[in-house]
Amino acid sequence: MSRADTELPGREEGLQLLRGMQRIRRFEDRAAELYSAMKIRGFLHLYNGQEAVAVGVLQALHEDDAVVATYREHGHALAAGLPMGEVMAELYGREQGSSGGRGGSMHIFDAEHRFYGGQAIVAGGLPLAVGLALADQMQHRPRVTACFFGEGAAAEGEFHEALNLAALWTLPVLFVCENNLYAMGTALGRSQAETDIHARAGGYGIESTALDGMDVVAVAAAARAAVTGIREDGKPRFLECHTYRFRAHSMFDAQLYRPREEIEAWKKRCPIMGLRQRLLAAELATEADFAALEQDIEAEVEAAVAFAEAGSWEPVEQLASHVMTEREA
Amino acid sequence: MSRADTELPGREEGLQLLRGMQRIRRFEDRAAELYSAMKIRGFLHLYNGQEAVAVGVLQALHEDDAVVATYREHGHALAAGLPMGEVMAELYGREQGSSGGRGGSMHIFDAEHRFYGGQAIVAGGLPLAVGLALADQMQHRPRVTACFFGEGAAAEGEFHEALNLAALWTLPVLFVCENNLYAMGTALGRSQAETDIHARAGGYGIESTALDGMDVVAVAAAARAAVTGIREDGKPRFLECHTYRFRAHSMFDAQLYRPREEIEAWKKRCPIMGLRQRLLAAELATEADFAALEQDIEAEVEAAVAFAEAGSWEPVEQLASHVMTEREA
Amino acid sequence: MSAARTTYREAVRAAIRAALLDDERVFLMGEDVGSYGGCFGVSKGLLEEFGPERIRDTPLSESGFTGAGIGAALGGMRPIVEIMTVNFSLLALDQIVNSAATIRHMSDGQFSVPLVIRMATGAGRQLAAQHSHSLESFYAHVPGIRVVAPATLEDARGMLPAALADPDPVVIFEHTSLYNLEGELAEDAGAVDLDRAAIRRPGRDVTLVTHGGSLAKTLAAAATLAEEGIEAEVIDLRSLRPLDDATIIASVSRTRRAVMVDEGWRTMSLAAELVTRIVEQAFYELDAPLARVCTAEVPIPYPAHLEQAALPSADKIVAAARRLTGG
Amino acid sequence: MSAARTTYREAVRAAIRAALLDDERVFLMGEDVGSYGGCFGVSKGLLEEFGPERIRDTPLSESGFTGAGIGAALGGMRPIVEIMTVNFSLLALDQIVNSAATIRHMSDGQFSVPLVIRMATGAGRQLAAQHSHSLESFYAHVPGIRVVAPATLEDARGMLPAALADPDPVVIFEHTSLYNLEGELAEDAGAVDLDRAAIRRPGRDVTLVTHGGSLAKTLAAAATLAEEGIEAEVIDLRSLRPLDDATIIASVSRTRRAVMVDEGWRTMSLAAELVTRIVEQAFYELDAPLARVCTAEVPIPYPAHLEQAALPSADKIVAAARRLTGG
Ligand SMILES: Cc1ncc(C[n+]2csc(CCOP(=O)(O)OP(=O)(O)O)c2C)c(N)n1
Ligand SMILES: Cc1ncc(C[n+]2csc(CCOP(=O)(O)OP(=O)(O)O)c2C)c(N)n1
Ligand SMILES: [Mg+2]
Ligand SMILES: [Mg+2]
Repeated sequence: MSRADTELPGREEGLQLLRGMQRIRRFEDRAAELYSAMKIRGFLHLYNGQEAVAVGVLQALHEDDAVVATYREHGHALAAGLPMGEVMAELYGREQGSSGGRGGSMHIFDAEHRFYGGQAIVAGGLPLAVGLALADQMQHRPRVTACFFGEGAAAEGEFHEALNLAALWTLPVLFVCENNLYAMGTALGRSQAETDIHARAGGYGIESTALDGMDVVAVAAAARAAVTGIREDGKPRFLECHTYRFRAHSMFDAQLYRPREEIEAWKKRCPIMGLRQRLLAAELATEADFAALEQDIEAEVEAAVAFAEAGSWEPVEQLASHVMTEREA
Repeated sequence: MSRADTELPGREEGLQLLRGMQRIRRFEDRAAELYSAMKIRGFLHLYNGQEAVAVGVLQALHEDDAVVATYREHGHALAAGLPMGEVMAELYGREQGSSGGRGGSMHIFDAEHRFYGGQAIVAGGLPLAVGLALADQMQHRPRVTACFFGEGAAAEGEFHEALNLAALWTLPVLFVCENNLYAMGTALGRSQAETDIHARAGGYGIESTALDGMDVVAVAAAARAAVTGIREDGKPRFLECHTYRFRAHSMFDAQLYRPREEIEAWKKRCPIMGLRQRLLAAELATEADFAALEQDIEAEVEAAVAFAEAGSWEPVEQLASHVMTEREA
Repeated sequence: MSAARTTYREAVRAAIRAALLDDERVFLMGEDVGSYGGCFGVSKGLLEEFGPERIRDTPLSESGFTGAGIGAALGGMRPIVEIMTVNFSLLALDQIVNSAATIRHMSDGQFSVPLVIRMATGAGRQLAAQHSHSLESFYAHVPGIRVVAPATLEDARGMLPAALADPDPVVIFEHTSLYNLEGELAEDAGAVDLDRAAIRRPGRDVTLVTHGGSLAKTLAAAATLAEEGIEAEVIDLRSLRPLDDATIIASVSRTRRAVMVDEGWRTMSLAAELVTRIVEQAFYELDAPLARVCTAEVPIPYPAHLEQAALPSADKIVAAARRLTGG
Repeated sequence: MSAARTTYREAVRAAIRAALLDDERVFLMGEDVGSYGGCFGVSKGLLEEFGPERIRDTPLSESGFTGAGIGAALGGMRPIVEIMTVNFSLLALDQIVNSAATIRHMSDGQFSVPLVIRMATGAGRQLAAQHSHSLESFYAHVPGIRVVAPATLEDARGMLPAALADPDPVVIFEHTSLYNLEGELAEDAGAVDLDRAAIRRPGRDVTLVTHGGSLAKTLAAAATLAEEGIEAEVIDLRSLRPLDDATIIASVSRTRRAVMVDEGWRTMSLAAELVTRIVEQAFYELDAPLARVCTAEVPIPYPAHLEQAALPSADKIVAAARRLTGG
């Protein structure tokens, strides 16, 4: 699907999508700096380049729908509506973080937003999503569970088991494969016999679509159609979003596994730049709009950093709390 | 494919195929009696009804090809050429058994025949077969590894992982799915979203064929074609054989999960009766031939039982031997 | 209250049935729990009574459906996941260790996983190397889950409702040798506590600590020892995680000697943990070294004589207790 | 012979490289061992030198490629399977426990599985609950496999060739904290024995038993104790299965006190097995209870202060040793 095929939304929605992506981009640029400043530790997997997927998909969900994501989930968390300050505080490991600081970058959880992680075992989240959808089905709740994962995950046995269960039991799961062409340093062609992943989904009888994951408008449209379909017939849907991460797998990696030109070529397809250009061309927005939006976001990000900085450390005495539910004596 | 489509082989080969199936049938009928007589213990999974698959496929292999089978592997062991006495002794648990009596019915191994079990974890044998084929490929040996499993196994993650690896690395594996419609008591339609299992294989880019697994001539032809293909291009092949087990999953089960009429209908398609009728109709063999063959087999089976009966028990002192390779002091 | 003759199998079934009747969030899912009636016949008849939604046959995909159980628990259901046997549970171990056991802690208590996993365990039926494991120690090693092992009819009936009432994941191990156990069970039998070990036989000379399928062997050993004048106290752990240190330590402090009986392989066994806790907490009370009777460190062989040689037995327990008591 | 400055990472790489040069049946396979150079940089450069057949990147499918390694070993190759970390190895555990560990025994010695599995283990890098396990005890529980843990440059270089020469499956645990360890290594360093524990520091007052990533902490603790006049003997187990009882028992029989240091969770830990063996074999030599310093029984939290509070440390070892020595 080429970009021209997707119909540009109106000004408001266009700016809304732009804001969603820009928030993630700016948040993560700042997170990368803070990592270098050693404010953030552990693994930090950036979403840079893939923002259109989280933003496009999650705008299609309702408030009581659920999300299961991976270790590369800052974008999903922000797009799902988690407060930015709490997400940043989580990256810092502060008590005020989304998971009380215990999970860090890879394990963002938020009950209020039905955000079920932050699952860092590749493909491990797919069965959870199936189960969440099963619970909705059995409790007759017309909800959708969106489950994000990379193309690398599609080689794992759990991918197969989860897709089979979702199709067999007619469960309302929206599977979203973010095909960024690499699993760490392993190129798709060296990990999958069939590189057309959405065709795999078809093999389970799941309706699936492949689309340009750099085009937020296309993603939004496809996600809306998929979610509408799920709400109508309760059946799972599968989206394969072709995308690319502009940065390393985790904070540092020499990226010897891919040519610099490839990265540069994909950067030209930046989802944020792309949408800006289209909004300008369609005269739906001006540079001044963008500047205002950026200023807003800048302020939000700095407030998030300040919130994280001001956060507290969980007392060591609480180390063992929440291992099991505290019971009355 | 209807039976009429498969060209009947000549008298000699026809009788050979019949003998192969009849040996298995008679061996297992006897094993069932011996189970009731408590000579055989543990689990005993009979192959009754599926004989055409093992016999048809294994006649296509060469001596140095390898076989990986499941817990329902008496048929494969016999068709692969393991001495019947040793197989029976294994069921008894005698030292003279194929695996020295240690494995019993579910774990028949034979190095001479490159028979790698008797793997009793469902789908667990598929990755082993992939590895055996990888070893052949890396050592430039033009061999094939045949891997048998049930349709139930196709839901396991390892099925997916193994098929992907075999296709991705172009490995000489012949995957043989014995689709007998049930995994214990679970009917295919309640375990697989896509019940056309050979189509799954296609999803990995593996050439696959579905065929009548009750027709040994059809199986033999398909296996020969597949094995020839593998030897030519080194690529894996996949056969889905539609078949049926006439008896319970293991020795006893009430079989409440399937209607008696279904069993009876399938029994009418008995691969042994079917071949006999065709050989008679084509005047390639006579009732007298069959009687002679049965007498032969009867003698072979009784000799196998006598061999097993005469076998010895491994001394308890050897319990820990072969846990690890014995090393020189 | 009156009691009725029943079996362990029926007691487990009664527990599942009562839970299904009590709470519509409860459902049973696993391989062949439905039309087959459960591979050990535990769920026979439940499909007819509760239908395929709540007695849910799954495809062969241990990781997938265990993970789905975790997800369903997160989504407000109270799933009972049946993994046929511990042997196949290795395929689901990632989901149990990395998801079920961690989500509550790493989400800072926002989510909990009220999931019950039942599985059969143990050897003794000549099922050979891949079907005879006792891997309770793997599960009991992992913080974030509870592990219990009903060894009696009361516990077969009562541990399941207690586990379902627990907000955290609970793994229940049912030893295959127990399903045919017969006895009396009170008609109003219901939930039992999950926390305390039980003294199944009081004694003063030596403590025998065991659980699950080894309880009967241990009681048999105690009876033999009694004939020789050695009065053994038999503790049934009941809960394998957490362990009830208090009951164990109190007993050993009285008897000053103890033998651990555990069908797991010897090295890194549950038995080793028990020995260690006694040493840590009651070293100066001990009159003799502690002993353990475990399974020989071999894959379990098929022939009966070799299998029995590998497993704990009343004789081996008696011999170990005699050695400690100087008999 | 001369020695050269090197790192643990380079020593492992040198070992792999030498094995590839020595024996054409050897190949390395795992996720990102090729173009990425290994997730810890261990195999950097090897793809270029040996090509993609022998430095084989695999899809994300731990069970599949570990099983393929078992099959390749059965087929006459000498595979080195790299599972990125022990955390993901749970997905392959079925293949290791049910296939690799059983095939020799259940085939009555007809087949053996000369497979080497390397995996990184351990916490300490703020990777949180799903990426910080130390599950050595799971593997060391299983008959039919050998388990080793190189803690020094010599062992990083020497255990791999020894493991490849071994006809049975060997699992090698490399603690992530060790990869950057620097030191001198003899230029002709090669295979080492896999059987014996090593005394890394002699002492007479207390024995500290440890392995892998905890060795440095334990040696640091010993140095602190020495300042207080307590001379600790430090044993590096090296082999976790089988355990070298002789070395441990001889040491404890001299020092009469022992502390086990082990990054696994406390309950059902390797440490418990060590305590138990000492009690079984040297009870009457002991002057004090035995102690263990393990990881707190929690999923590992992300923040450094909480993570460090959960893990063994030199301070905790010192405190445990002091308690035993009445300090
Ligand atoms: C089961 C498992 N194996 C390996 C890893 C290590 N690992 C983390 S991310 C990753 C690559 C995943 O690639 P993909 O699914 O394409 O997602 P992406 O990182 O591209 O978003 C790997 C191998 C893991 N976390 N879990
Ligand atoms: C991983 C695993 N799960 C469950 C079982 C128990 N089990 C043994 S055979 C079987 C059914 C397998 O069905 P299928 O693959 O169709 O083979 P069939 O028995 O029909 O030949 C089951 C569930 C097992 N052995 N391994
Ligand atoms: Mg990717
Ligand atoms: Mg079947």
